[in-house]
Amino acid sequence: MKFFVSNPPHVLSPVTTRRLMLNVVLALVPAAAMGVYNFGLPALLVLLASSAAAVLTELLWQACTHKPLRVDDLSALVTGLLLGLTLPPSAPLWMAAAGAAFAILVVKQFFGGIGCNFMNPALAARAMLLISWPAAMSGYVSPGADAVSSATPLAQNFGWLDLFMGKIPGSIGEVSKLMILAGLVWLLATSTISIRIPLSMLAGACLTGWALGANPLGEVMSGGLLFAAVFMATDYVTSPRPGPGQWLYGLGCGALTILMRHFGSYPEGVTFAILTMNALVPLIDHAIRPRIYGHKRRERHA
Amino acid sequence: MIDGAKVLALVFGCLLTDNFVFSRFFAERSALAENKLSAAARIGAAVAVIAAAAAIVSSALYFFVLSPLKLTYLGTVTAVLSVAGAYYLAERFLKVKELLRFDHPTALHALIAVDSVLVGAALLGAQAENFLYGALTGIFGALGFLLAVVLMAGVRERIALSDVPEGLKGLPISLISAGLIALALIGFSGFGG
Amino acid sequence: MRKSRFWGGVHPLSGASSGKAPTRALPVEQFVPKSVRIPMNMHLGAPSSPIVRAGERVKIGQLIGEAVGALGVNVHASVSGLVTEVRQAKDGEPASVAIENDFKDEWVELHPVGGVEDCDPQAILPAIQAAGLSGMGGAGFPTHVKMCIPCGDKCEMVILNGAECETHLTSDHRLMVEEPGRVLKGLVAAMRAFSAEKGVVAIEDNKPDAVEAMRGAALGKSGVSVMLLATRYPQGGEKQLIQAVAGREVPAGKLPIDAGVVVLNVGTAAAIADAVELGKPLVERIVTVTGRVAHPMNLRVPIGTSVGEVLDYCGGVEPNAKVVLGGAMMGGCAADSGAPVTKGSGGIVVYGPGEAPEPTPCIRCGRCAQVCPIGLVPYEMEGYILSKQLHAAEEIGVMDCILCGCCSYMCPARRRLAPEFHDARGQIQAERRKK
Amino acid sequence: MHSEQGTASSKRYGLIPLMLAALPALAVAVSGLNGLVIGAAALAAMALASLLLSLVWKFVPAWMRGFALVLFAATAASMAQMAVSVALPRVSAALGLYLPLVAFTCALTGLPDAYDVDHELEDSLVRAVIRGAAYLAALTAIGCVREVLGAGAIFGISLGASFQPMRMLALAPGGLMLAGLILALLRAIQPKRRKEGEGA
Repeated sequence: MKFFVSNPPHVLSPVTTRRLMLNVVLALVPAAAMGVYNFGLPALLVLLASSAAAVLTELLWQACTHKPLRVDDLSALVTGLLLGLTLPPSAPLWMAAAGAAFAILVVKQFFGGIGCNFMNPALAARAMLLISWPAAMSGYVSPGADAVSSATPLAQNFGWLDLFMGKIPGSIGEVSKLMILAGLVWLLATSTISIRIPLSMLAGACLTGWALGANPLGEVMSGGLLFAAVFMATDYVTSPRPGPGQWLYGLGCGALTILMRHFGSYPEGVTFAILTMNALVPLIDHAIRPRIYGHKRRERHA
Repeated sequence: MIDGAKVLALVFGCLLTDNFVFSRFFAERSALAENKLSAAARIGAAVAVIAAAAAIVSSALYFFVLSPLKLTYLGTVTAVLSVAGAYYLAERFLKVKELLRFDHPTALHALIAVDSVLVGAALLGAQAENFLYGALTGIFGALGFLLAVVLMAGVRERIALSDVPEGLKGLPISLISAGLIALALIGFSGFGG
Repeated sequence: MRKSRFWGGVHPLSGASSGKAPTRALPVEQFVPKSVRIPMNMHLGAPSSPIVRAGERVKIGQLIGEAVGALGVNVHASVSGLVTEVRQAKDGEPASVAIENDFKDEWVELHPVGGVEDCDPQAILPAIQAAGLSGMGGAGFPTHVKMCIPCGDKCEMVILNGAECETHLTSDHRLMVEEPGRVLKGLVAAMRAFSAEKGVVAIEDNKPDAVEAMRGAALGKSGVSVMLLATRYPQGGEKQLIQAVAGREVPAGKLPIDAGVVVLNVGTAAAIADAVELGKPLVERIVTVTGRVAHPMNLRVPIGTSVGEVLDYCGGVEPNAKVVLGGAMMGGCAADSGAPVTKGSGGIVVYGPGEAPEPTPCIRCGRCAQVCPIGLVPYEMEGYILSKQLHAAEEIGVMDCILCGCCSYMCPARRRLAPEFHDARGQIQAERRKK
Repeated sequence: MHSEQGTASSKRYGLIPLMLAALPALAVAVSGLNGLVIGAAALAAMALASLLLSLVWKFVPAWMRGFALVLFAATAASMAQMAVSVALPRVSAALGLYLPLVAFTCALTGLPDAYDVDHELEDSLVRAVIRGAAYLAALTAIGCVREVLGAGAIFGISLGASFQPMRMLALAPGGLMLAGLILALLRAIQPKRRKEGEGA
């Protein structure tokens, strides 16, 4: 009797790419829900526009280039959702959609699709929107009160409770620190990400803030830093491989964020800081390699 | 005469925001060409040395010879001559020939045709306020160029393993990568004043 | 006692459904086959050359294949009866000797060396060589070669590998529970052969009964201890075991003896005891039959018995089933029911038919690098291999890969990493040989 | 690697190598006018350099030829720059050093190589003008695209306040990305030449 033959291993871990992406989507749900609760319908529409545009762009590209359709891995949805959550609730819908299309097309698919991009698509799209339409990207609305626009959500002081519940002006998903932390807990509990990058990024921001004489905790709690540390910097594709490289990367992200906030001409530096570190990831991976069993460190480098 | 904040702005500008490659588009071809990090660093360093030397020489000629003699309209020709001079000096004393792997008799021609960073740096050196700033621009511009070459080589190593669409392979995707890096570096605008 | 660690590792089928549950408490039964076909290539190194002819009568333990070359191993008849066929190697099929069992259970005359405690230590190694022992953990490294220590090296510690980290398998477990004395005799013999001072029986902490049995047997034996290890695959990999037990690493490209350690499988140890005390060659082994069969069992099976015959005894399998010789992580598939039980097969695990899921693009999540017990970065190695840069893959360590399959198991994109590395290693070795 | 490419690119006369040589132009080709002026300067410099070359080539000793090429290109670029600074001082100031730089690199890349020059002198002027014109058109087009999409205007005339331009296209990142896309497009148009631009 002939038997069925295949390569070992004959068991596989139940965690698939789709499962990981689903974990991220689930982790984003609290922050998104809080954003919609705080800012109302406009916020929901922005989220829908960016998510739908991301998914559609991916679908269209894969169909047009005759590649296997992989929208079901949910990675485009994650990108769209992440982008939407970093936009102000007052952002025009066409802008959210254009950003998502840019993220998927230029930053991700041009490089070969999932796993090939060297820069975080959602963040690159946000940076693109920031420099393309600065006015629309910085019109922050306070929740509840009608259309009190403030230029920078960093400058003001808010009560801790407001900060945690997201009762402050800011981007849809970045305002409620509590919900972001809930997402972090979920990601850690499902071991979707490790604590290395978020922790080192917050540490880098605290240390730099302290060195510059600012209130370290205030630095961490303001703007999009916490959201980016949990959801953006931890993107698998654009962060270094697990190990000491991730600590270095996180510290760099945090430090650069604070430096850009204090010395740069854009009010919030976290976007550009992580993008800059993304560009450095290949070099970090080059410099820091794990030691191979039975080899002395550095032995292999020719 | 020397303003600390201005020098700082110049350093940051040359290294990051006004990078020769990412925002001045001086040296796209060599910066985007090398796949191997080590080779990129080697070639980039050789070109950077020549560029810095050319900028210093050109700046010196401009401020100490052309300006006093009211011959500033010869700036471009002088800059090109400075590059030639810097190249021959570097070739003689630093053995850049081996670094660049040139074996062609018209190496200078080829080098300039490929790397406008050399002429660009030389022109920029002559455009500054005075010799010192010109020289600093040359040096930090060259360092920024080196940084760009190394960054791009790292990114290209990854792209080489990626499934880039056929039409975008090679230079187009490198240019788009450079554009994305330039996007990231915009965050540094405003540094140093 | 310390639960030592190695790098990385995974927990395949962990918890109650570890795959070991159905057979872990089942005593070993003797299996008697109608016929056997004994392959000549059950070990690493050149295949043995058959020295019997068709029509000849053989007894159990009679030499039928002679060792060839430095890494050769003797092969003995596992049943008594008539040799029906001596097949030469062709078309990738190994040379083999088929014997019809006459059920008389006749043994050849055996020549014991003496008790393991008091025999001449110099005589232990020749006895092992004559008995045709090769590693029973799967790799099939000739035991006498492993125990032949080059001048200048000193073996400080003999480790008995009772980790049995592979999924489903319980053969080593049952051996330790049922015959701890025999296992320990093998350890003592090995220690005497090396004049090693320390002997450690290393067992994963999911086998408390085996630990207890081995501790009981080790009572009063000087230099012998039993060590508990964390339950994690590939705890029983030679390199990982040495790291966990002795706290040292085997230098790259070297053998364990270069780290002053020799690792023997518990099954091999039992066979050593038989070879020394009884003069018995290796003719049978314990096999766990489990998975999708009606009656999972632990069987003592003569070498060369066909998988089909064993499976029929256990209740048969559905058509087009997948039959794995060994555990789920590293075991190879049997092509058909004629595949023989070899000296290295500790288990026959049956799966339903089913294609492996289609690989999707790598997302660089780094899970493979996190679980790699060697500290490699599998996704990068695969990237280089797929873009035909074998040299680059070699530079970052593809030759150090132990093919444990942790990376493939973990990969959320379902990439076939370990098979890729297996092929790449083959290509690189072929290239090296050319040079 | 560089030397091969340098000689190779001057042997081929497609638009792609020329476009590569003049990539710096993209840094300032953010408006139709800028593109037009810098393209015209490049055209003039290329024609002038070819003319100079064909006039005096026979009198240049062989060992000086490589150097002479560079010198001719620089001279031509200087003259183009001076002409622009007299005619359009404001645009000239906006273009800064890019004007001489682009004119110089274009002139140099357009010149035939020191070795095969003897066979190609006759038609080098014609070729320089044709290629320069194509280049002028391309830069003007790119400048217009970037001005319309990036600044919401065309040749300085605003397209109305309701149009929200994508400012990135007028900045360096947009320029680089646009350059990449245009290269890919050019390749698609001339599929047979696909391999040529690949070297870089």
